[in-house]
Amino acid sequence: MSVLTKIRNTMERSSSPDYRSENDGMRSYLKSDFFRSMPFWLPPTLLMGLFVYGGILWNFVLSLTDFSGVVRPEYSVSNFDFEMYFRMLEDPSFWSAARNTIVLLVVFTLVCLVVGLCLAIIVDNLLKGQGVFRTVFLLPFALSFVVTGVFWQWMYNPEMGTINTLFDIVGMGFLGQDWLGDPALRLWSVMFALMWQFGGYAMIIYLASLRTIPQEHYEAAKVDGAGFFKMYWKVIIPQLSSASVSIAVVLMVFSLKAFSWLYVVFGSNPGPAADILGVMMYREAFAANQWAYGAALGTVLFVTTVVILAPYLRYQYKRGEL
Amino acid sequence: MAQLTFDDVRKTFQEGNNEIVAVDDLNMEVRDGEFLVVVGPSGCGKTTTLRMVAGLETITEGQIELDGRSIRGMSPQDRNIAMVFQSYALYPHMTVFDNMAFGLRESTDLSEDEIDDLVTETSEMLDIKELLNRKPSELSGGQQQRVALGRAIVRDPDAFLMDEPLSNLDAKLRAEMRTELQRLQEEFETTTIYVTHDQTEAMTMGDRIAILDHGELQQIGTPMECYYEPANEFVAGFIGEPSMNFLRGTSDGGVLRMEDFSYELSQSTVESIGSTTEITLGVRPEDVEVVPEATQTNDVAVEVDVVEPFGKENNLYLKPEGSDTDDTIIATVGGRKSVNEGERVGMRLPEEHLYLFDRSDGTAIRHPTVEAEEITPVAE
Amino acid sequence: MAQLTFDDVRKTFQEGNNEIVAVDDLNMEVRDGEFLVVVGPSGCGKTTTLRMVAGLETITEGQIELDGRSIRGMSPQDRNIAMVFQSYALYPHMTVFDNMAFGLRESTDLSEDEIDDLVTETSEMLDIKELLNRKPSELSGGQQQRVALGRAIVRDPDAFLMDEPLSNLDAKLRAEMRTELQRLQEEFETTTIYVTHDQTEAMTMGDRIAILDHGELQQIGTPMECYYEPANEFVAGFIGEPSMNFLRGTSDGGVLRMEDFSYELSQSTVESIGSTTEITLGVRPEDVEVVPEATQTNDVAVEVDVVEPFGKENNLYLKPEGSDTDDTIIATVGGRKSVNEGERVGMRLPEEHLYLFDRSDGTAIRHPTVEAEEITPVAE
Amino acid sequence: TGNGGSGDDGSSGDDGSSGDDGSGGDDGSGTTTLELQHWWTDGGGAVGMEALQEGFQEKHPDIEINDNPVAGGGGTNLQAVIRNRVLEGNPPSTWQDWPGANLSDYVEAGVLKDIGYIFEGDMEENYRDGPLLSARAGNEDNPYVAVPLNIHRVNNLFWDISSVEEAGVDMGSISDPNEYVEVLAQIDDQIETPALSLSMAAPWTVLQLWSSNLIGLYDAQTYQDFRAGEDITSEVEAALEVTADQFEYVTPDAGSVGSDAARLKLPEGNGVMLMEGDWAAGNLFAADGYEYDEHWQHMPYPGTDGVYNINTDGFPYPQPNPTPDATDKWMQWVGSAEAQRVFCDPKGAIPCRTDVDLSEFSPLMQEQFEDFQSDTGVLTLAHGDGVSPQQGTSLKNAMSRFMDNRNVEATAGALMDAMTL
Amino acid sequence: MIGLIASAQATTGDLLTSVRESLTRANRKYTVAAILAVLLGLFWVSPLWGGISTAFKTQSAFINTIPLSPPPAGEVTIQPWLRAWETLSPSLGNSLIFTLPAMVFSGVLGSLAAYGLTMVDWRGQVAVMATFIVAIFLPKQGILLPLSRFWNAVDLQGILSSLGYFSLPFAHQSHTTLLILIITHTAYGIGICTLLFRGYYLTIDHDLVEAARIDGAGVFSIYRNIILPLSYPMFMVVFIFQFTQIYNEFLYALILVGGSDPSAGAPITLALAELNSGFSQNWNNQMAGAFITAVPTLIVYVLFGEQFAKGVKY
Ligand SMILES: Nc1ncnc2c1ncn2[C@@H]1O[C@H](COP(=O)(O)OP(=O)(O)OP(=O)(O)O)[C@@H](O)[C@H]1O
Ligand SMILES: Nc1ncnc2c1ncn2[C@@H]1O[C@H](COP(=O)(O)OP(=O)(O)OP(=O)(O)O)[C@@H](O)[C@H]1O
Ligand SMILES: [Mg+2]
Ligand SMILES: [Mg+2]
Repeated sequence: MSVLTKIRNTMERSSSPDYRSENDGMRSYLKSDFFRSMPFWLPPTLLMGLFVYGGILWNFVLSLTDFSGVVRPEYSVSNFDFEMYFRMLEDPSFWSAARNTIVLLVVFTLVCLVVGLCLAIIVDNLLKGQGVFRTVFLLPFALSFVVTGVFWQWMYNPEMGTINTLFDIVGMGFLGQDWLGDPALRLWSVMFALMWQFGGYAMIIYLASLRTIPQEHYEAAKVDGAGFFKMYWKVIIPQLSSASVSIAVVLMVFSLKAFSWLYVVFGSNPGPAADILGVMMYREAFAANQWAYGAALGTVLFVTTVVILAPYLRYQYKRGEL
Repeated sequence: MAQLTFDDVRKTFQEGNNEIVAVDDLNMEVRDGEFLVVVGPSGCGKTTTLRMVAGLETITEGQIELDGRSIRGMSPQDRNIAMVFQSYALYPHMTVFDNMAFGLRESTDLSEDEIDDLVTETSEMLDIKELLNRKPSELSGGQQQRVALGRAIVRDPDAFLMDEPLSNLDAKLRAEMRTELQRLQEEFETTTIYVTHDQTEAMTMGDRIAILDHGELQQIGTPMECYYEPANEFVAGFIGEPSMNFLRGTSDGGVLRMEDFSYELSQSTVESIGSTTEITLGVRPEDVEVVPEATQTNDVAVEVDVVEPFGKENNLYLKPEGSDTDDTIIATVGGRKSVNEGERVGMRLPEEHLYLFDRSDGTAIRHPTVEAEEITPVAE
Repeated sequence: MAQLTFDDVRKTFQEGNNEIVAVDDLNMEVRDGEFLVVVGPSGCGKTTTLRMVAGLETITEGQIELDGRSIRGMSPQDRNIAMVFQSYALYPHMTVFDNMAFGLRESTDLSEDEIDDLVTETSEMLDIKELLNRKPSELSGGQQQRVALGRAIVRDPDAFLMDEPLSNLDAKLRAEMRTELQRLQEEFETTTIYVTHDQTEAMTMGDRIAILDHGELQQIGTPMECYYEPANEFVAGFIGEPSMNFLRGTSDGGVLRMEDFSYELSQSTVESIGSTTEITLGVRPEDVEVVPEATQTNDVAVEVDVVEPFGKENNLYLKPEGSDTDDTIIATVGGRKSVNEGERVGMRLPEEHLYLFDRSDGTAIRHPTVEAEEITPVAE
Repeated sequence: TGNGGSGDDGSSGDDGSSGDDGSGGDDGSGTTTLELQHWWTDGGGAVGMEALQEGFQEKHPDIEINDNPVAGGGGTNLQAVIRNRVLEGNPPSTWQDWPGANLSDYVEAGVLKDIGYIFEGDMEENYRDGPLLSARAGNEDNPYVAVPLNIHRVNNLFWDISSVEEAGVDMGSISDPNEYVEVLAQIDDQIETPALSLSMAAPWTVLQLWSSNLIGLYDAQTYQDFRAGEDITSEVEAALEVTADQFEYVTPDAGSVGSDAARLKLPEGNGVMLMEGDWAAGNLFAADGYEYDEHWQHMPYPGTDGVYNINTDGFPYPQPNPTPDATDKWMQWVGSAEAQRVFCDPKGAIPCRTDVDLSEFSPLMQEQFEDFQSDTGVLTLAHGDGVSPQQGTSLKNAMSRFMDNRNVEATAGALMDAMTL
Repeated sequence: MIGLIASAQATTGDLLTSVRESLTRANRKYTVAAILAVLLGLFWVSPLWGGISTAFKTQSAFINTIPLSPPPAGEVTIQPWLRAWETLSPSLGNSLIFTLPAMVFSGVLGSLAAYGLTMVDWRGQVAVMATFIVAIFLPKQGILLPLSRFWNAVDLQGILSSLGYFSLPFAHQSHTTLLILIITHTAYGIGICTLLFRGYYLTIDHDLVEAARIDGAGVFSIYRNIILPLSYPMFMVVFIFQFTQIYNEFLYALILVGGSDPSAGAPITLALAELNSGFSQNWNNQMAGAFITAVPTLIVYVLFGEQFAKGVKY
């Protein structure tokens, strides 16, 4: 009883909440979720918007001019045209770069998902050392493209490189290839290296997602008579779909960044077999002094990715996760 | 310290193009210091009602008044109401002390010393003083529950709202905490609304029970009223475990004709029925008598379909002889009453224990007429 | 269709340097077609036992035999045993149909048509035919439970294992599914091991109950045996709700001396005690009689501490007068018996209802002596 | 040494509108900081650059040098930085670049200063015509805007003597690229060592090979016609075909080795022939135990005797200039015989001036220098002297497609289209 | 005697059973997984290992040994490391100076934005969120020019000096550039940070926020007292992610710093390019340089990889 009295007494001394009228229009506006949340999201949105969308818009305007990179462009509507976009249509470099970009975006993402999934399943089934292997597979993710580019140039070196040397050692030297030199292999070699770098990322997300699948699902499948592979293929993997989607999105971001890797390994002209829009854009802008053309390429690249992204956004929205 | 009035309260949710009515024209009063238990089937609007009181949900129509002042449009932090969540919602990164102190720090201008005093004393009362420096994750379910209570109590709110606070505990702990909660509420006399769907909690804890269905209030009354004088068929069926047996019948003069048998009613009962013909007869399992053979009027020859032994009692599922439906009538008999499945016995429904409902709208037209037996002599 | 034998089965887990004994020397037989309910407090090894049968856990020592063949070392998919999980473990990405068909596809070589037939039939029986094309997330809890059952049934396994299959359902649904399960098991006569910690389920569903504690089998017998003839104090306390009242006493000639009162025993009882002096007296709440006043020998004057009304009955917490402990004795009386907290009444413990236990090891030394009352005349 | 120090600060006034932004602190403070950007961070270039800077500091101790290299990307990184800085009106004092047509965009934009006053007299007299043209950004009508520093010859052939002897080849007898291909075939036939060391990782090496083939098959005039954008389809195609023929003899890793690694194939014993600019001599000289004239030899690329395919390095003069005074002094220094002597020797190039003391230079460089005196100079396509950036990029694009698809017809079209840009 | 034999038989029977058991599918699975993990793990580290052993080899050992073999005795050299360290060390500080603040700012702003867009029920949030997600896919080559033009127009140097910054004892001219890098990286990092935080906040029990509201806390207090402390695991993830992304970034630094002069604020990635551009491609130096550059990120991963793994949520 004394506690009760004490609480009551203490509380009485403290200021009791004052009841406000409810029909104060301004006040209820100030209380609206929109207004209350604004201080949190508005400043980041403005900062991001200025740099990202400001930049993209500017880039788009540039693509309408014929700015070469040395003489300041003239921003007047009368000068604007879509010439650069038409030029793109006739440029074989554009088409090969565009094709490679899409291939990279799609194939690399898929390959990486599969590899990440396999790694995750393997690590998940380890009795010991899960942490160690998780770190090992994730390590390359920490490295810069500048670094991994150098590593892989080295791995792929047809004479001294690790890969061909390994083939030699196991007596399968005939499998050795000029991995980066052969146009037929070049893009695949690039993707393989990127897979090495980002497989670990896919793995770690898959692992997290595997952990959310109740143990009972594995056991139910076992009791139902499914073997190891059937269990994964039919019961577990289908449940990873939402993780796959989100990993795919991040991987696509990385595949866009593959610019740096290609640039380190091949310089600004990787050849039609491995050229991508990002590299081409850079080459046109800085090596060829064709800024407006580069800008047009940039716009196309951005729009393309947004188009590819749209289904994801819709999917997330429908799942209520957007 | 506060009286809550619900005045034609209505709450709808917009779901796509559909309007979902969660609470419909709710009128009730929670008296100062009362412990009101709200029960009802899942989705009947219990949680929504609580959330409107707390200010977590806007009120679509009507008013909720706290001590006569409308709290509509007031933000939760201005209402001085405490809520205990089903999930406890303890702040996982704060110690028990900080969990309890948080509300005081946020909504009062007490000094840190005063807060310290209050929290310590409250924790003593709840027997969680040694836990003050632990994190919620280091507590057992029952301890977490206590902390959640403590967090509410320490603020001395005008009203407590509790949404199935015990449902995450196991049976033993639940029984313990039930007693604890009752004790505390009696001590504090703070107006409390308590949502549950546990029969035991509903019957034993509340001063009164409010039964909701489809967002509508069906009855509000003491546990005994709800049990023995249910307002309608829904309440009668909802309160009590096993559920009341319901038999559809037609009143035909002094006789109630059921599908499988007839029942002759006494004059007083016939009067209470009046002109209603479509009747539902209700009888609680513990009131069904099982006799060796159907000998008296109104006795029914039945076959024991299933026996559910509980030790202290058995539930018998009785099937009137010649019945061609699967419907059975449940009778609860003593645990040592030996009866086997398939046996033929007599079933007796004592008229003084019968409930009758108007089938058209479910309202009760007759309650049992037996009086309570006193254990001790009336004059003490 | 199968008989399961546990032969000195032992299961230990290695946790760091500790060896946790989950199941200890378990010997029991589950008869062909029997419904065995396994109960026991949390952590007593129920789940582990089931999982060893299913092949999800290796057996540390001993043998489990299915129809005389040891299944030790056999992989789960070779055992033809179906398991129903507490969480149902329905595959969320498959339709109900595929969930049910999965086991058939994996472990039999039935054609798709045959599978289709089987699934459809089973689903009809379980009343979930309309749900076959839905995903589990679109089902209610009860429906999910049915699908989980269907998935097990459709494979026509040698044995069903069920680990608290109803614990995620609300009370009403649980009661419904309980009956359903019983009906199905009777129909199929498949050997079933059913784990629960719900008293009602334990008492009503099983042909026999096995009670485990700390990995050891305490008793295995019919529900009535376990209730009326518990092997030891643990079983006596575990089965029955509210729990049996236990009173510590010392046998002194013909008198049992408890803390607050003495109890004179009859000759036959004294004989059954023999030389044991440290005794625990047990009496079930429903056997405690409450009388207006303590008048007879062995009556105890008590005060009613708390009354818990449940409608059909009241639980009274009785405190012997002059007792200085907080211990109370629970008595269950009829719902219409009117009694108030604080009243003084008499408590009578009929000797024929008493249980006596040897306090040194908890074994029962005397069970109630009352016979079952027959409802129908013995000669039918 | 540079004696024409007449042009002083005042001349910066002629850049009109932009004037002196003064942020570099040219006047006023005691010391001036000259910001130099370049990509010579390794090899002979780095040594030469160091010597160049040391020489300058000796002469002008009051001027501090801010050495701010931008390495990587085969110079593209530096290009990117410079383009951007020039556009911002914030260029460094000067930077390393390929003079010639490579600078034409800058000239057009008016961001390079007319530095005729620096060339007047001494430099104009002693510089060869080729570099002087490059100093005018490849066009006689332009003013001088950059000071070329050194000259590389692009059309060279290096070979490993012992391999050649083993294969029984007489190098002196090769008079044009077709015969050269036959020789490659013979080597391929006779010995294990791959006949041709060629880096095909980036298109510029193949571009310079093709342009040498064009000269070798025809003459300097054909090359100039190509540069002028004339339609010489059959010649271009013929040169492409020869180039494609040569691809048959390249080392197995040609597609991925860098140009430097390709050069090292000779001392490593993994390649016999190398068509490269004379900077490659630097790598060969540097190889341990691999001596000129004993282990390896050099001659102008078959059929290109008498033609000097010029690639120069130099320093453009941006305006507005953060340090006009100091930049003037740097330009004068770079244009001096002394500077070119200290730089060109380690760099493995010949100077742009005729009056440089070459006694310490390698015999090979001395030979090159002699050739240069008599040869027809043509400006390179694979680097900067002969093409604008856009042209150069397009040529390389075309060539990189060619490496992948060997489509002679399409490539010829693309090459000639590039020169009309 | 017979009993003995019987029990011996029983024992061997038990033994056989247990051997058979250990070879059941369940156990085979672990063995296969372990073997695969080791093989793949070796492959995964082989580029790193090859790099590291190369960096310790003399030129002749480099030519004469296979890449994966460790340097033979007597042919070990630390020369490449010295050379690489000499080139890289002056820039390492710059990298850290802008990476750490940019990492913190982008993380905090992302967390704020995600909170604002998640915890409050406002319909427009989906649209705002979409702009954040789309922003993640910005091709950075495309905005290099606008970016440098922007920073040219904003005279940060002037602003700083008018604020008197350069009279502070620790001030340095390069700080302008570093500040530019901080702001730039922050701005471009907000998108991914917001996305990551939002995914996390959606999983936080909404009851907590409601409990806090009832306890009398306003939006700011809820963020400060409830959300922020709960975000700790996600901050670990975001920080690690951002640290590697920003630290490893090359293009913005190239354009905004415009040179590899450490005193002008050049980060380590620009210095590394210097090592890689050699006339004679010197693998030893390059590998050593690659490792030195990677050291901070590797340390971060090895130390905090566990938290990263725990915190990630898709
Ligand atoms: N945010 C919401 N949006 C749409 N419908 C809602 C929302 N919250 C509740 N509802 C609907 O309102 C009705 C009442 O829900 P409420 O949560 O109050 O039920 P309840 O009685 O608490 O049920 P339970 O016993 O399952 O907790 C339900 O039909 C529910 O679907
Ligand atoms: N994988 C395991 N590793 C270590 N100990 C375990 C493991 N599984 C179970 N145990 C231990 O074995 C004992 C028995 O556990 P089990 O799960 O069988 O109990 P249970 O009777 O099913 O309990 P509950 O009613 O809580 O489900 C417990 O002490 C438990 O901690
Ligand atoms: Mg609810
Ligand atoms: Mg269990």
